[in-house]
This record gives sequence, structure tokens and C-alpha cells, in this order.
Amino acid sequence: MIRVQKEDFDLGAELKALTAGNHAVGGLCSFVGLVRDVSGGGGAGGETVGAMTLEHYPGMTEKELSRIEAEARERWPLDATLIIHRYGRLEPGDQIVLVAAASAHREAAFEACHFLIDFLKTKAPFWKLENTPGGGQWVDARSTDAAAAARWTPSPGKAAE
Amino acid sequence: MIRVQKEDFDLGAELKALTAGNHAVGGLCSFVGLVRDVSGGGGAGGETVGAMTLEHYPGMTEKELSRIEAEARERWPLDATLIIHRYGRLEPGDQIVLVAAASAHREAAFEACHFLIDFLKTKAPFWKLENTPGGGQWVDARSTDAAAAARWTPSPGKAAE
Amino acid sequence: MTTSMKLLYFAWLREKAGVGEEDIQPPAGVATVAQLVDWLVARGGGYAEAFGDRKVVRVAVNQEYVSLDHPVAAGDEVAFFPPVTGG
Amino acid sequence: MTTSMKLLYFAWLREKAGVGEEDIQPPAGVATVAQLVDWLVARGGGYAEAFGDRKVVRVAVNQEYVSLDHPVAAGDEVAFFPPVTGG
Repeated sequence: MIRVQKEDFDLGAELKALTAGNHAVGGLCSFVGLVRDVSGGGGAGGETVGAMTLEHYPGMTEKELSRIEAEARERWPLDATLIIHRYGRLEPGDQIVLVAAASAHREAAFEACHFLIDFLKTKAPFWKLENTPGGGQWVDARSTDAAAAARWTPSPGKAAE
Repeated sequence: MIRVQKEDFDLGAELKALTAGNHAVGGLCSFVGLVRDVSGGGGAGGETVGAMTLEHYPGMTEKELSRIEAEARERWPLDATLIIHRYGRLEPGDQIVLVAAASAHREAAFEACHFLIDFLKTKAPFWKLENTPGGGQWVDARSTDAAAAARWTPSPGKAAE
Repeated sequence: MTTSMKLLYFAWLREKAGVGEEDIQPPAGVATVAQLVDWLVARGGGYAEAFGDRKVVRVAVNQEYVSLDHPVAAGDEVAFFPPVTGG
Repeated sequence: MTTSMKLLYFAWLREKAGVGEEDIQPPAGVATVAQLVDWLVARGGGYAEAFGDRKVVRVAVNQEYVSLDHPVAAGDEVAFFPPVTGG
């Protein structure tokens, strides 16, 4: 399931719902991205961030997230997957994104969850505008994100073990 | 923090508490292990499991979990870590274990979380007794768990990038 | 039958171009994304600035990532944006 | 000063040995884990069965994993158990 929303989400309730009633699930891996109060964008970084605004491309965002989710489910034997991504104004400490994968086996859950966030980071059309004391600053894409996503591209069989 | 307990835990509350008030955290990775209703132990497996009983070694369990947690915090720059492991009788669908790691950066959170569960699986003195229709059956250790833990042993620098 | 094309701009491309969304009627010679960008840049002002470094511009046609040599046609939705930074 | 040793058995080792915890007074020749196991096996019954395949037996002395050649002494807590299966 994918959701793109302005509102916050209830992490515990979302994770519970993913495995509820499915006793074939042996492991649930999740990752939550949070707004840091320190700039992590390209360049020097380290500047204090007040709030940020997440812009996205309605329509294409949902398509890309659905595609990423479908690819994860093709690569690993998963019982459930979830991607929630917020947009709009967010404060330090706020939840930005949740990705989760449930599987009979933990390796599949871990790898699928890691894949979901790595691909989302490089493919889903979101852009962060940081409100720094010096004014709004668009966050630069990080080369480490591209490298992280590239790990998964060689072949679907590689990481599925 | 580590906890060994008979009672269930509130996944959402535990995860929230890990990052509450710490705006340096950019990512929180967690893994929950759940009781499957299908035997995943060594041998043929596939037998239906009613419930299971988790035995442990009080005293040594806490020592090993603390040691594993400390090693994770030495290897990666982490803001918070959590290991909760239950013992006693558990039904299919019940939560067995929670490991979580919060960091400024997602790779550290993912790797530390993965490390925590891999090491826990091979070091923490817990034993699963499955109640199958044919009677109680001690779960065999899996060679894949030893292999998963071995990935982390070469050198602390290897996976910390 | 529509003869116009819908253009979308996001993040700093939107700010530099000075427009978020517009319907345009490109001339007959515009058959690819690259030709569309050339035509936009020729309009000068914000467009020239937005497309100052084409290597960092990402393009989607009808909400699918494409490269600069991808064809464009009337009725298409063409979006320009910087590398994504979500998650 | 204690002269006894506390032994603990877990999971199927406990079931086979027929005991979960016991205080023992091993003879003077018992200076290592291996010698302790030899002495226990010589008692026969459940012990012989529990230690039938020593390769699968894990040992902790004072709650630290050790190998079979590790020394044991009066006052030690020595635990025997199968490979762990938690998580």
C-alpha cells in the first residue's frame, strides 16, 4: 500500500495493521525518516534548520511509489509492504516517510525495506526546501543516495538469496 | 536499552520513545520478529505450530544483549538503540523481539538494526520449543543465521562506511 | 483534439522559470524534449536561467522519466525538475 | 569458601540430563570444561545422553561463552545448552 499525505501518521498503528491476522509473517522491518534540525544537504551542511517544506509532483509521485512497491514484491517473497510519504511543511522531529516490509523471513523483510527507501530516495518526485536562518534553501541531491540505489540494480536475483 | 520480559510490548510507543525530543535523528530502523504458525525450524518444517515457549538463561541473556547493543553503538554513530526480547509462552502472531536503531543517517540505522538482530540470533541464550500436534519440538539452529552473523565479523570498519 | 502541451516545473526549476504550470503551443519543429528546452530557453528570462545546466534537469513525459531525446507531442504532460530529495 | 560448582542446563540438554540446575563437588582432576563433561558422562543416565554429541553443546562459564578447554574451578557457574534459537 502507498499513501501520499499532508497529515502525520501513527507509526504503531500502521505497523500493527501490516501484520494483523497474518500468522505467516515472521519478520517486519520498517524505516522512518525524520526531519533533522541540522542541515544534511549537499555543501557544508551543519546549519540549523527550523522547518522544511516538501514539494512533490501529484500523480507521478503515486505512480513511482507504486512502481517501487511492486518491484519490491516481485524481488522478495513479501506478505505486506507499506510506503507513506508526507508533503507540506514539517518541523524538526516530524515524521517524513515510513517504509515497511513483512515477510516469513527476516532477510527478505530487511532487504525489501532497505530497497524501498533507497529507490524512493532517488526516484520519487519529492523536493525538500529547508527554512534556514539565511532563507529557503533547496536541498541538494546526495551522490550517496544514487550509490545506495545502484546497489540494487545489478540483477533481481542478486539480493534475493 | 535492553529489556527481557514475559509481557508484550507496545511497538508504536517503544519506537516513539526512542526518538522523542532528539531532533538530530534522521532515521529509525526497526525489526520485529513474530511467531509464525508454520514451523520454520531445521528439518522439513512446514508443520503447523500452535504456540511456542521461549526459554532463556536469566542473567547471561541480559549480559549478551547489552554486549551486542554496546558493540553496535561502537560500530555506528547511533542516537538510540533498543532490544526487547520476550520469553515464556507465545501464540502465533505474537511479537517475540524488537530491535531498533536511530541515527542521523539511514545507512547507519539500517546496518546497526540488521547487526543487532543477526548477532542476537546467534548469541543471545534463548531457545524455542514449538508445540506441534506431535508434541513439543525444540527448534534447530539455522546455519543461515550463523552465516548472517558472520557477515559482520570481518572488521568494524567494513560495514560502517 | 488538443494541440497544446502542458508543462510543469518543480522546486528551484519552478522558481527560476517563474512558473509552475503552463499550457503551450510549441512550433512544428519541436519534436523532442531537447528541442522543447531549446525553444523555452530561446524565450529568455527565467527559462534561460532554469535550464542553464541541463545535466541537472530531470524530465518526465506523461509522468514517466525520460531522457532529452524523448519525443514530445501535443497532449503530453512534460515536467521539469531537479534531482529528487525526498525520503 | 565454597568448594562447589553450580551447573545449569537449558532446552533439550536440560530435558536429557533430567536436571535444570545442580550444585556439584567435582573431584580434584576436573580442571577444564572437557574434564567436567567427562566426569558428568561417567555418571551415566541422562548425562551420557545429553552430552552424546559434544559438538552441538555450547558452554558458558560465569555467563561467558567458552570452549571445552576452558578452566573451571570451585565457585564457577557452568551452563550447558544447545545452539541458541531466539529472535
